[in-house]
Amino acid sequence: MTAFQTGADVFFVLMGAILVFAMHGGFAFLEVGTVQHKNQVNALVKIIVDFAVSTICYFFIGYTVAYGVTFLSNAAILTGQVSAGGAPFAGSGYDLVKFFFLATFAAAIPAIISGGIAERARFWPQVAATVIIVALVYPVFEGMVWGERLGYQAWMTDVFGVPFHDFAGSVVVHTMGGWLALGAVLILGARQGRYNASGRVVGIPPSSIPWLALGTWILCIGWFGFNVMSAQSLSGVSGLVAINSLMAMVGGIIAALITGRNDPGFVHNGALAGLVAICAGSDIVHPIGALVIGAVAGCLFVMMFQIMQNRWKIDDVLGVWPLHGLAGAWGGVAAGLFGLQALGGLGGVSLGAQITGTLTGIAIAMSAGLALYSLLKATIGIRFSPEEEAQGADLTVHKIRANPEADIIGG
Amino acid sequence: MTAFQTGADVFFVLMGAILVFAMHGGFAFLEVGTVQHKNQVNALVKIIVDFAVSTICYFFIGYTVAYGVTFLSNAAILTGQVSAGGAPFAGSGYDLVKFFFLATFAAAIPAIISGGIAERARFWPQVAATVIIVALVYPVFEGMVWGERLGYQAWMTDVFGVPFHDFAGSVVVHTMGGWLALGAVLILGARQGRYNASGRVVGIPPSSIPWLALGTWILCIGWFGFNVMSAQSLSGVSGLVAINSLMAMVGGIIAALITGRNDPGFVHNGALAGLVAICAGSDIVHPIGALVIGAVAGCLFVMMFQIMQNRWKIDDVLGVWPLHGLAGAWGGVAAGLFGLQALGGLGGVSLGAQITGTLTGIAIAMSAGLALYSLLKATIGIRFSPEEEAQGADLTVHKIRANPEADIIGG
Amino acid sequence: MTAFQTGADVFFVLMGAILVFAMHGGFAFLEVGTVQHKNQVNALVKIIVDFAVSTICYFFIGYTVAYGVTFLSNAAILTGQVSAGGAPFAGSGYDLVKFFFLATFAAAIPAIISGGIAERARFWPQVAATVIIVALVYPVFEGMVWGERLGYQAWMTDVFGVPFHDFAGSVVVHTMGGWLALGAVLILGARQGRYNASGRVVGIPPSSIPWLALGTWILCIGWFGFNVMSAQSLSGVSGLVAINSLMAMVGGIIAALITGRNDPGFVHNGALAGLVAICAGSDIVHPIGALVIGAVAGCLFVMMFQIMQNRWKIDDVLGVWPLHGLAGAWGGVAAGLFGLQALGGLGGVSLGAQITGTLTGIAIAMSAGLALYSLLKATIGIRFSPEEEAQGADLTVHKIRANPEADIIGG
Amino acid sequence: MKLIIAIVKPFKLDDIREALTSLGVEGLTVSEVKGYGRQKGHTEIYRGAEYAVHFLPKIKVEIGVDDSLVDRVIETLCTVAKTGQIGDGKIFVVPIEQAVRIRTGETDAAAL
Amino acid sequence: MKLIIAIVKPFKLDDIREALTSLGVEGLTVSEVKGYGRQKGHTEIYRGAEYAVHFLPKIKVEIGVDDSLVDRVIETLCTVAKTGQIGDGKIFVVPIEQAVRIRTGETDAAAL
Amino acid sequence: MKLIIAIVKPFKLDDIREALTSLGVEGLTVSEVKGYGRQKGHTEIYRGAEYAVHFLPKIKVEIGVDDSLVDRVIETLCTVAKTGQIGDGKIFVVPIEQAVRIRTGETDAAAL
Ligand SMILES: Nc1ncnc2c1ncn2[C@@H]1O[C@H](COP(=O)(O)OP(=O)(O)O)[C@@H](O)[C@H]1O
Ligand SMILES: Nc1ncnc2c1ncn2[C@@H]1O[C@H](COP(=O)(O)OP(=O)(O)O)[C@@H](O)[C@H]1O
Ligand SMILES: Nc1ncnc2c1ncn2[C@@H]1O[C@H](COP(=O)(O)OP(=O)(O)O)[C@@H](O)[C@H]1O
Repeated sequence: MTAFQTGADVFFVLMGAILVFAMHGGFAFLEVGTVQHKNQVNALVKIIVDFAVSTICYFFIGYTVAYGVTFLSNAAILTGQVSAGGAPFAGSGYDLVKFFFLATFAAAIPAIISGGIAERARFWPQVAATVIIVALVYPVFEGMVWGERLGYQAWMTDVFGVPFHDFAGSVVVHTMGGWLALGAVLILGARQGRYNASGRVVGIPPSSIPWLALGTWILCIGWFGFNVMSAQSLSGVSGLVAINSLMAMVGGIIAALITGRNDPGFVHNGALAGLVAICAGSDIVHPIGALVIGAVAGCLFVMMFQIMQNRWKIDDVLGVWPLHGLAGAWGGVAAGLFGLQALGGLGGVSLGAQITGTLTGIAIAMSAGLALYSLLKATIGIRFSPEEEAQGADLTVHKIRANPEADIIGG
Repeated sequence: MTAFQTGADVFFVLMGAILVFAMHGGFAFLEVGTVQHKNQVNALVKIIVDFAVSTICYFFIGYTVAYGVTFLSNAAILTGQVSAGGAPFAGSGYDLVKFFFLATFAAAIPAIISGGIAERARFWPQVAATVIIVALVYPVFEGMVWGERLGYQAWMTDVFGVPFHDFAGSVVVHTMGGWLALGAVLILGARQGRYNASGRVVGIPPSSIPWLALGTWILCIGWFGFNVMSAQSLSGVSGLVAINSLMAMVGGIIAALITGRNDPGFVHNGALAGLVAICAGSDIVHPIGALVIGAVAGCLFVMMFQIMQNRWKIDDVLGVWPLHGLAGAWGGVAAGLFGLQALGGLGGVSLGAQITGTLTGIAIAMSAGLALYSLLKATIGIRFSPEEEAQGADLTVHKIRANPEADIIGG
Repeated sequence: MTAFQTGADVFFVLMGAILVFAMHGGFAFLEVGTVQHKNQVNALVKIIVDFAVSTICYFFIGYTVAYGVTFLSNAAILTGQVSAGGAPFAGSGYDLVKFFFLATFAAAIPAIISGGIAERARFWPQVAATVIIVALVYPVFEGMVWGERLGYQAWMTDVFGVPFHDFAGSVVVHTMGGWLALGAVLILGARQGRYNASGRVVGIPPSSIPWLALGTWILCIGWFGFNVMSAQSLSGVSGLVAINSLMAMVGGIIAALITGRNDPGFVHNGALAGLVAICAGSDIVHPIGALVIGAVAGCLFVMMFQIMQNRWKIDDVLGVWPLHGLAGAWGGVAAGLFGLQALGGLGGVSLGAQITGTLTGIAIAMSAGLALYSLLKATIGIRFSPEEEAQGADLTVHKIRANPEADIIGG
Repeated sequence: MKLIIAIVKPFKLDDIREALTSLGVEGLTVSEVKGYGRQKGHTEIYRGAEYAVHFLPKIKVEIGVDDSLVDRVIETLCTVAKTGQIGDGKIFVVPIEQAVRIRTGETDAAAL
Repeated sequence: MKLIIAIVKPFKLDDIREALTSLGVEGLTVSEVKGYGRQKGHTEIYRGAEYAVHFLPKIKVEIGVDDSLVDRVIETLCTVAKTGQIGDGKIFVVPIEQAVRIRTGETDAAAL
Repeated sequence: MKLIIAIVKPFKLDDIREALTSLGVEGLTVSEVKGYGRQKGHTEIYRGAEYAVHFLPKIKVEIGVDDSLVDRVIETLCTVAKTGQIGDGKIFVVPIEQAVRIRTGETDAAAL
């Protein structure tokens, strides 16, 4: 390949990485708008710090766990100018931008969890959890599905004839993130005053719909990079992925609008649910299939968020378990259905493999989540004291609130 | 063409589609900041839902009306892997990403209208209007100009020697949207209290300049995709389109700053007016021509918005008629002037054709707007009751306001 | 080169230009969030107008000063369709999009200064300063380093064996902007009430952490275009630039988090400090070198901002001197260190050249800043009257405040 | 002197200010308050969780007036602030023992 | 009639409203205020510059009541608004000379 | 006991708090209010439509004090809050019949 062609691939993957990096800003503002005013600063700092910590852990450990590649050679080798035998790097630093792209995926895991545990989790213990999750937990499963690790896909192919298909991470990223978050949320417990003496849910109103809508828009925009650039090369790119992401997103919006009775939270989350669900099969299903997948994801979110919140009394602040955990799992399975040629898809997929792969993801995430947060709880503690929680994470952790000028009267 | 080359075109058009999709977020926040606080949630929901509804209507009907293409074949055919004879699809799913790109244009029509009718139009009737406009009205004119439909361009070429030139939609998108909106605004009437007993305009102050500025920035950023990616292939791309968009935008800013006397609303709208006006001729005019086109558009907006608001007493909340309707029409005509070689342009354009094409767009849009909204008014009704309007669209339609936490005292 | 290949380069540079253009929105919102509420509108208008004025000055004068190219030929020549002998333009309007890219760099200079002089500088005098800086001051140094002007790089090569290396502008853009701003801030003096009678700093609290965080996110996202697209062609693109930008950014975040004790302002500025510092050597240092460069920049910012504010009593509102001026200078020097092959870099760089080049930039910027603002102060005046400053720039200059609806009681 | 405290519907404020001014009232102080009374609030709902908004936005107008004006101010308020709908609000009259204009040190009637 | 002005901790408002309602109080007006007293504020810090937040958020509840209810209202407030921690707030009782319901023109006890 | 209600310019608040504290006042309650008086508002303009901002931001300070302190508090307020420019504000003194500290149940002077 010419320098021009590798250069073009670098450009392609770079734009994907930038778009998914932008999504982290989206996570930040979605959380800013959904939490109470006294926790807005903490939401912002958590997300940007999680991103930084994740990148470092993934660079030094996680990426090696998933793909067996290390970056401890000099820059000439890393950019493919000089070959170092063993692990040859492509020209134009293609492998480095691919790392950037995949690092933004890895960092999505703590960003997802952050939204579930908001408003009462301590700051540094969550940083510790991020280290372990991004250096080890996530890369193990990532390596199994995308990195030819542990013979997982070979076994899948033996059993089902085809490997487990997760094009852009409905399961590898979202299901993983959502079920890890569920573990964390369960161990952490509900926010103070979330359920009253008689066990009824008490609405803790979000601080700002415009901010959470902004977060959603940024996430939706970046998501097209998340999905389409998962092809990782221009020869492999497919417009089908783009249109399917679009159709699933709008399916999620409409379904959530109707089942959620015009609720702005549901409408915006519905778009995200559709996008979570389409990742896995976006390269193989028909656009109308994508529309259905998204619509089901939207309904699923609206229904299950309410059941979780009102009936099961699980206090998942942003609803990341139904959003990423459930819509992701649905997406993993749906790829095995709507990907079939009989349903207009491109085929090459097995429902059995999809169900098995999805369940594997859930099992790893749920058990890792429960174990890790139990351990942290038992050792360093993961929750604010009641006074700290009442005062808000902003003053407690950051000594400043979101609108400092307004805190001062007569200023 | 190789897979690499089609892949690169897919990538190119995809980035355009993502950028124009992002503009819809821009529409949302421009409206959020301009309306009163009690209507912010509704602005957000309207825009995202309009986008979803538009995509679905355009996918199943509108695109077929405009270009005669349907997507009711299986995925293998759609991505060009298998040929189905009649309507061959290009490789790498190029046609699918092109649909995405053009769908974001189609969805701009209801987004434009939304800003004009804000704060008093009912929600579901407007959804119905969106269906009709995006499935039928817009695609008919789009097909005439861009889709070789109805022999319109052939007739133009017969009469004027060249077809009507609208590179990126000053007329097809913006004029169309702006004049449809004018019809809607006229039928709907002014907001309560907008004009007092003696007929003088009463300032209804915007809720937030930062939010409307954010909307403007997002629109400006995305607009470079709107214009440059209208080339639809890398072999056709032109840096001239980029620099012209830039020059028209800055021309609009400076002109609106001066004629608008530092008013932040005018300055930000001036940027948009410049961009609206340059769409049509961005591929053929000289950068200095673009600067002039943008500056004229900026002045035009400042002047006509005030005349419309204060003298004609038309209550177009965001000013979408002067912004899209007038600046768009000016852009359609200006392409026939500044595109001439005598003025440093690339030529191949006729002033007569430009005027005729622009007037056609205005005529279709204005009559369709008046007819459609009259019909809706006469049948299902399009306006909130006075109590609903006073209470605000947020509580009326969505049962929640933009800053719920702040609504609760002592929380 | 084929039209396809030039087209791809146009696309590549265009995406860079769009990303850096977006950064100007980032500058705007960073300032909106950091200033007091009564100056938010002015922050927004200043940035967008500075961008417009810069573009025009750079188009007609600055670009010619830096590179000897003028755009006063017709469009056919500018797009390379027709050759005009002397100064041949490339096909597909490549040179025009390159202008767009570099104009967004030039416009960053006034955007940087704007943050330092906020809340008390008059509007039109600052526009005048922008004209002079972007038409003359910046392009002279830009031309010396990047445009083969004045024999500067030839002299460098003579003395040090290699030219001064500033890949993406740590020195050319950021050091220049930061030290120009220092001159302006010194001449302008501190905001009223910033230091009390006993000389102690009085905290003037920022209006909104979410808005300043949004500004930071936009800046970070766009920065990948600032750095990677500085290659200006697909054959020259390098994934190393992308990963190094990433590593420097996260290094800055973590360092500022720790040395800044969880302060949200420091954490977000830390990301920017890392990015400022990596520009110069992003194409030659090792990712671990980039991490260190970013971390040092983050610490440097936290430390020096406080010393400047509390000890030296310099009232640089956003901290643009430590951010751009110091982190930029550090980046210029660091490229000469971490770029060495001994430290895993690609080599071809000299510490002596880097120090000399950086000091040249500082000297030009500091003296130009002091001279220009002294002149403006002595002639037209650069500062609001005490009453205007107390009332706020929004009412003074724009006759409207940031949340007009909220200004009206009982509305 | 009396301090007349009126709790009224927000959109009535401008009319009240004008009416009182033409009565000779030279100043007044207003604040945004929330009221609870016979007029009930509403329930908002977000993602399936309800919360009651018990308090409604009202404006509190405080007017220091000379005894001679009290009746006319009350009368005017009753006319101008009245919609006849529940929630129109209340007027309370409280005695003022001293009044001072800070700028001049003037006291009592001269201070108003 | 008296105007009972209570400065209380914000999170007590709902309990107060309910307790007073069950006592027969039919309306009240509240506002967000900031208090200074024995309970001290805190210092915030941003990028190395400190600023003192001297005032704490409190809620002011104003209740116009008939003389007969005054004692019971005070008692109830003292019970419900009390946490025992510094900063619980104060109650001031001020005489009302006239009360009017704007909607009906009713006065005094009937106006409350 | 008296309730001293002062309407002042916002930027004077810190000086007032300090001056009153050094006088022995142990607590006060403030709120953001809007004032109308001799000092006039301004007109804002947005995209060619004007709207009048009639009310100016002021701070209301409420201080419950023992009778013995009243004169000194007023004097201090007049000194500290005065700029000599129009709009400096007013002081109103209203009688307090009872005062209670919620935390302890202490009443009257002990409650302040
Ligand atoms: N006893 C009271 N004390 C203080 N404020 C009251 C009292 N009763 C009513 N209010 C105030 O007056 C407003 C209107 O009272 P409401 O009972 O709803 O209607 P109406 O005044 O028409 O009888 C309330 O929202 C509240 O702010
Ligand atoms: N003399 C006073 N006048 C007016 N308000 C007061 C006075 N003293 C206290 N307050 C209000 O009561 C609140 C609580 O008072 P504080 O002295 O902190 O605690 P406590 O009431 O428990 O003694 C203060 O924040 C202030 O709002
Ligand atoms: N009669 C009044 N009743 C209540 N508040 C008043 C009255 N007159 C003035 N005020 C308040 O005092 C403030 C200052 O009054 P103003 O007439 O502008 O200036 P000055 O106090 O210098 O005469 C007003 O903004 C208003 O809040």
